[in-house]
Amino acid sequence: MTKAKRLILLGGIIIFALLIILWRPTILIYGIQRAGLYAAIALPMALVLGIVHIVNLAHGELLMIGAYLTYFVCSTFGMDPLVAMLPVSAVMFLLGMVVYKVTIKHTLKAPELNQLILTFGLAMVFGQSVNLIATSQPRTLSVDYVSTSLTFGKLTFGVYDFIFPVAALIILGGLLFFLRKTRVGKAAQAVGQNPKGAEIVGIDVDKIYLIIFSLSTALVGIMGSLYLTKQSIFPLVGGPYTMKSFALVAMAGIGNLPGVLFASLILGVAETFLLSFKGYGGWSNIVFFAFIIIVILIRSHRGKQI
Amino acid sequence: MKKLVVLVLLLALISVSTVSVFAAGQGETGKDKPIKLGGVWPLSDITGKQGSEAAQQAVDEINAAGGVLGRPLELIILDSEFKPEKGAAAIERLATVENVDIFLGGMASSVHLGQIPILKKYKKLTVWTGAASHLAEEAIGEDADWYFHLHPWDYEQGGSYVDGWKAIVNKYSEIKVDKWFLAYEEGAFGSASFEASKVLFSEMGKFDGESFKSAAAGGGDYKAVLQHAKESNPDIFLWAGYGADALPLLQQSKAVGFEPALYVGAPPGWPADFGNSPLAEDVFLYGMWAPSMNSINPVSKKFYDGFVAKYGTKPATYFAPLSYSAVYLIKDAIERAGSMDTAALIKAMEQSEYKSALGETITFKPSKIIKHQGIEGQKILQWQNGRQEIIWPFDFSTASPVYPFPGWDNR
Amino acid sequence: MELSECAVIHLERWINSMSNLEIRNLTKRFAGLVAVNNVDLSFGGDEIVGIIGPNGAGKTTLINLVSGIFYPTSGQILMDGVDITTMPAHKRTQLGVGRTFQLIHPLEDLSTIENIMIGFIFSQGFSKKVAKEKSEILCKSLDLERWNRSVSQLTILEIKKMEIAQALATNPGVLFLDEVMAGLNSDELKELIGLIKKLAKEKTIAIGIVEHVMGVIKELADRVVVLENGAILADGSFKAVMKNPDVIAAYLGGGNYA
Amino acid sequence: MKILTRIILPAIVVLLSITFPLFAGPYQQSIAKTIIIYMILALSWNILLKTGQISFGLAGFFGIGAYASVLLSLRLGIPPLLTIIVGGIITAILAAAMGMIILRLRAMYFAITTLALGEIFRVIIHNLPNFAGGAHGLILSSVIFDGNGYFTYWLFLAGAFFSIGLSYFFDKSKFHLALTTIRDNEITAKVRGIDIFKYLLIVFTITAGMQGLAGGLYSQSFGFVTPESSFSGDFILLPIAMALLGGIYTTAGPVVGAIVLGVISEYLKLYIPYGHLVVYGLIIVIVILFMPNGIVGMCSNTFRKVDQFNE
Repeated sequence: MTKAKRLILLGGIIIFALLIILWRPTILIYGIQRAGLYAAIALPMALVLGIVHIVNLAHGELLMIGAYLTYFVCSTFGMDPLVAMLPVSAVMFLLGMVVYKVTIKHTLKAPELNQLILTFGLAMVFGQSVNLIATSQPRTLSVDYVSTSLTFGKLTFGVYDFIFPVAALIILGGLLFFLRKTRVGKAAQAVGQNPKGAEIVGIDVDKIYLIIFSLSTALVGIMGSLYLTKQSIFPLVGGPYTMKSFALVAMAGIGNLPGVLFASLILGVAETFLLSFKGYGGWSNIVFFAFIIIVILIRSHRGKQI
Repeated sequence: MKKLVVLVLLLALISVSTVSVFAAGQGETGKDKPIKLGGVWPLSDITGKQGSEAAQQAVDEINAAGGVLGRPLELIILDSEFKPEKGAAAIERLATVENVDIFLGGMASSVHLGQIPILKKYKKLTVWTGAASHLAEEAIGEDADWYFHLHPWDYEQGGSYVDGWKAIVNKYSEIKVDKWFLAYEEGAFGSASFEASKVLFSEMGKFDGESFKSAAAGGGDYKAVLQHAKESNPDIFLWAGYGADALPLLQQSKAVGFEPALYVGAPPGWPADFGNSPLAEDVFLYGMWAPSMNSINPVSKKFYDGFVAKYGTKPATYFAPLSYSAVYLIKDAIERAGSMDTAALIKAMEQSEYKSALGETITFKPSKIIKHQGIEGQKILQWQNGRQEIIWPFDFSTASPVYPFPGWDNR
Repeated sequence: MELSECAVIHLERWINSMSNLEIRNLTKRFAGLVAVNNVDLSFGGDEIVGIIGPNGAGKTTLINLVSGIFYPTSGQILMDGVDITTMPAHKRTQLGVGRTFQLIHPLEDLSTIENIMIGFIFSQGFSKKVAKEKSEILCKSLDLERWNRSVSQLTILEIKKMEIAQALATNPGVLFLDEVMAGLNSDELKELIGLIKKLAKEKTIAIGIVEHVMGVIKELADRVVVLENGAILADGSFKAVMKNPDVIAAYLGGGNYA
Repeated sequence: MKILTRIILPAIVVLLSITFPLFAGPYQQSIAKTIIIYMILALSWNILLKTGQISFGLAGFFGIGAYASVLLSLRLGIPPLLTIIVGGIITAILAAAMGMIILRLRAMYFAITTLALGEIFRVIIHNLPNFAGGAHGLILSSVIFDGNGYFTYWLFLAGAFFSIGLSYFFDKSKFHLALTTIRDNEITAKVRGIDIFKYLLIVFTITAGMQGLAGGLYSQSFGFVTPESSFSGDFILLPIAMALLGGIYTTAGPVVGAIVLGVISEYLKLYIPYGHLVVYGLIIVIVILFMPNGIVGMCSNTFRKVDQFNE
């Protein structure tokens, strides 16, 4: 996308946003909160897809595991989930290492499909194992601060959910810094662009893959903790987020992390926009996927004539 | 060469899968030959898990007491995996491989829809604890006299709510239910409750509603719906969703400052230790059973203690006592019939009068289409001090309602 | 078996083929840079044209434009008088535009013979059976005897031959060979040069050959076209072109030629 | 040898599968039917994969076929057998229309787009309460052949043979060369005269038709459709797993994969009622790790080695 176009698009969006604020401010508020959740969960997948080049169908299940770990830590030690987040992310990092070393590592040579179905199998194992241990009964941490709200005149809205856009921004910022400023990060990018080349210039590709996959697992784990504060969890809670994230990453384009944020914002606001019309909620599910198709088609059209 | 291998493999597999027919299903014969019950549940789900466990518990109790007609009961449990084709295959297996005499179990209407054609094929005595969809009733049809349905149909549940609230309003004059708002999950379960309620509740006052995406389906953001609910400012706010929606709904209601005088939830089950949340206090709910029933109903107590003793966990869904009751219904019927002849069994079942763990004394009456409908409605309960107390029907009531729903800040 | 013999067998469709390719002020711009700049070029019959120039001179881009991998920004391409400028690649092939690729990429999942058959089947519409026969004959004519082996077992020379055969199987009137000689040792080079000569004369195919190895151009080309920065710098006999001061400058400037 | 593998063994298999109901009970038949449904999906997906395109649209087309067939018999009273076929055709036509637009996409962009389209179909059906039964779905007054096990089984078997035949055709005809060339290198395909878009469109349409057909078989034999079960995600990844575990790019692969996984899943749950899905997942993981080329791939490899040894 050229700079000019980008500016035009941005301007259009800002105007649209202003109009909405005037008409129904909640759309923008809730839209941004929703987008934050989407983006924060999708970013780690984008990272893995962009550098390790695998579509991790167990992404949502990792989210779920992170959430359950947090739940058990909190319910046994009476810890606050936002604190428990740290030990959990450490454990998730290790889990990521194990998963990579034991399974994914060995399918990287094989065609991408094997990795797809491998992670599908892993998703099944994770989900069903947790189901055996914890049953399908939803688990809930009731944390009082999640319903803190602000009131402007007639308008009252929850503020806690802004933790998701904040988290998304932190994760994005952190990742960009990591990829652009640190040695490992630069190496990782090199690997992402051209594994063979990276190998030739002496980068330990396998190690990079290990780090990146574990890192993204840890990040998903953190999101699991955050998710738990807002939602009840059950063994299949992650599933939908795998597909949502995959869709968002596809919409943004592989390897385009900021794009994920942008895509989430569009979808989040679009959904809440439709939801704000009473009785059209049912159709908001279409918005998500219709947008993705349109964006992908437009991009492919631009990228035509190889 | 390649082909050869493949084909050999193919042959091997087919033969393996067929051998099993003759392998399985040859039980012992004679007088102590067990009476076989076949149960199908989605075992990966808490409802199916505890439902099947409760049924097993009942079977064990009965066998410990000497069985039925001097014969022990045997329960064969199969997983439906929430898939119609799997549920159907399970029935086929129970009927032909395990040669069971009676079918029971059940949960999830779509699975049941897949099973009904098979059930119709065998016409064995069938006692079903799940599947509330009116489509299932249509699919069963009026002339299936071998089919006994315990769980109330979706429209019956709606009806029972109307009766319940009418009764409550009559008894407690301060309670007001003129303006309704129903938030329902967009799936079959929620939509059914909405359509059923719409008709019935409109006679009681202004009725409004909107769907949301349940957390169970990847949703969990109810702010839009709650916003609309707040704007329409109802006397009574109901939501029909799943357990996973329970607490987030309350939290987001608080966040958007939505404080209806009556806050009613109708999920099939509640999240673990939901009662501990301060927000849960004084939330009304629909259900068939709650542990509080133990204090007024010995059967319930027996079931509850037995279950906890046997499995080390508390029953968390009414599907457990429901399945438990189903087994006892069958046992009584067999004893009265005095034989395993289906016609006699059906006759005996029709005369059932079983004091169930759910409170009701279960008898079978015709519903809209089918001849044998057991329970005709759900109960209205309220979370009080972390316990589900039964408010209505009054003859089971364990507490009187707390009204109005206290504001979010004074909790 | 002599080439001349089998030529008769599998060239029956080629008898009247004296194809002629005409490129009229063809230009291709990629975001900013001009890869091919207003090129006029026309050749045909059994002529062998050497296309040379420093790296990035636009040789391969030119071939991509003619064979329909890219569409030009402006200009015209005529094959036997038919305007193929905006025609999809597969149609051009059926009209007799053939090419090989600078980087060899055989179809790994197909056998050697199948690699060649696709040309006969999808460009000329032969049945699988006929295509197989024709391919075998073609292989023989190119001394590519091990056509039943899987591609992975072939030598570089064999793969090169296979790709040429694949192109020939599409029955080209004009055939572009993009650096076919790369990576061959001198003997293999000789063999392939001989082969290409034969092809041009006996099958009357106009061949445009892109090459860095000047020796090859000297050997083969009836005519040489020099490209620089996408534009034609010189066009004439090898000797004439090599004397051309611009060309020398370009090469000294452009540096590398093997 | 040739005669044995080419004629006798296949003949035996065909004979066995036709006479299957005579020596196998209704339970085995119903498993066989389920296996066949997944087999058709796996085969169709594998055919498209030969072009290198990974489709996640199986559930979408399956659902459309299912709904089309049910709606045809409910609204127009067309006999079930016919609705299954017409349903398949309708699905194919729809797919062709979509293909015109989306077959320009490649790799994961194509995959996610097909997935999204499937979802969109589901939501649309979901929001058409009057025409398509909305969230509840629709039921038929009776199932095909009034539930006669034999005929239903043979109908499914016919579907299986039809799909295997198609897949075999795509393996043996010149399509095999076209599709493989497209998969290996689209540019080569172009310059060797292959109309890539045409072949993609043909294959996409036909395979979608097969998926619609499977949907029709399913809905007519169980007598109902619901958005959740007819568009279930199970119809996307399980068939893919089956094709992969059997061995992709072959006809035998998906067939074997479907049978193996189908039978395994049934047996597991008899022995591990409360945890069989964990083991099922583990099996998938392990097979992928240790048989990257699938069962058929592995067998043929070992035998190729043996042959070379004998040479």
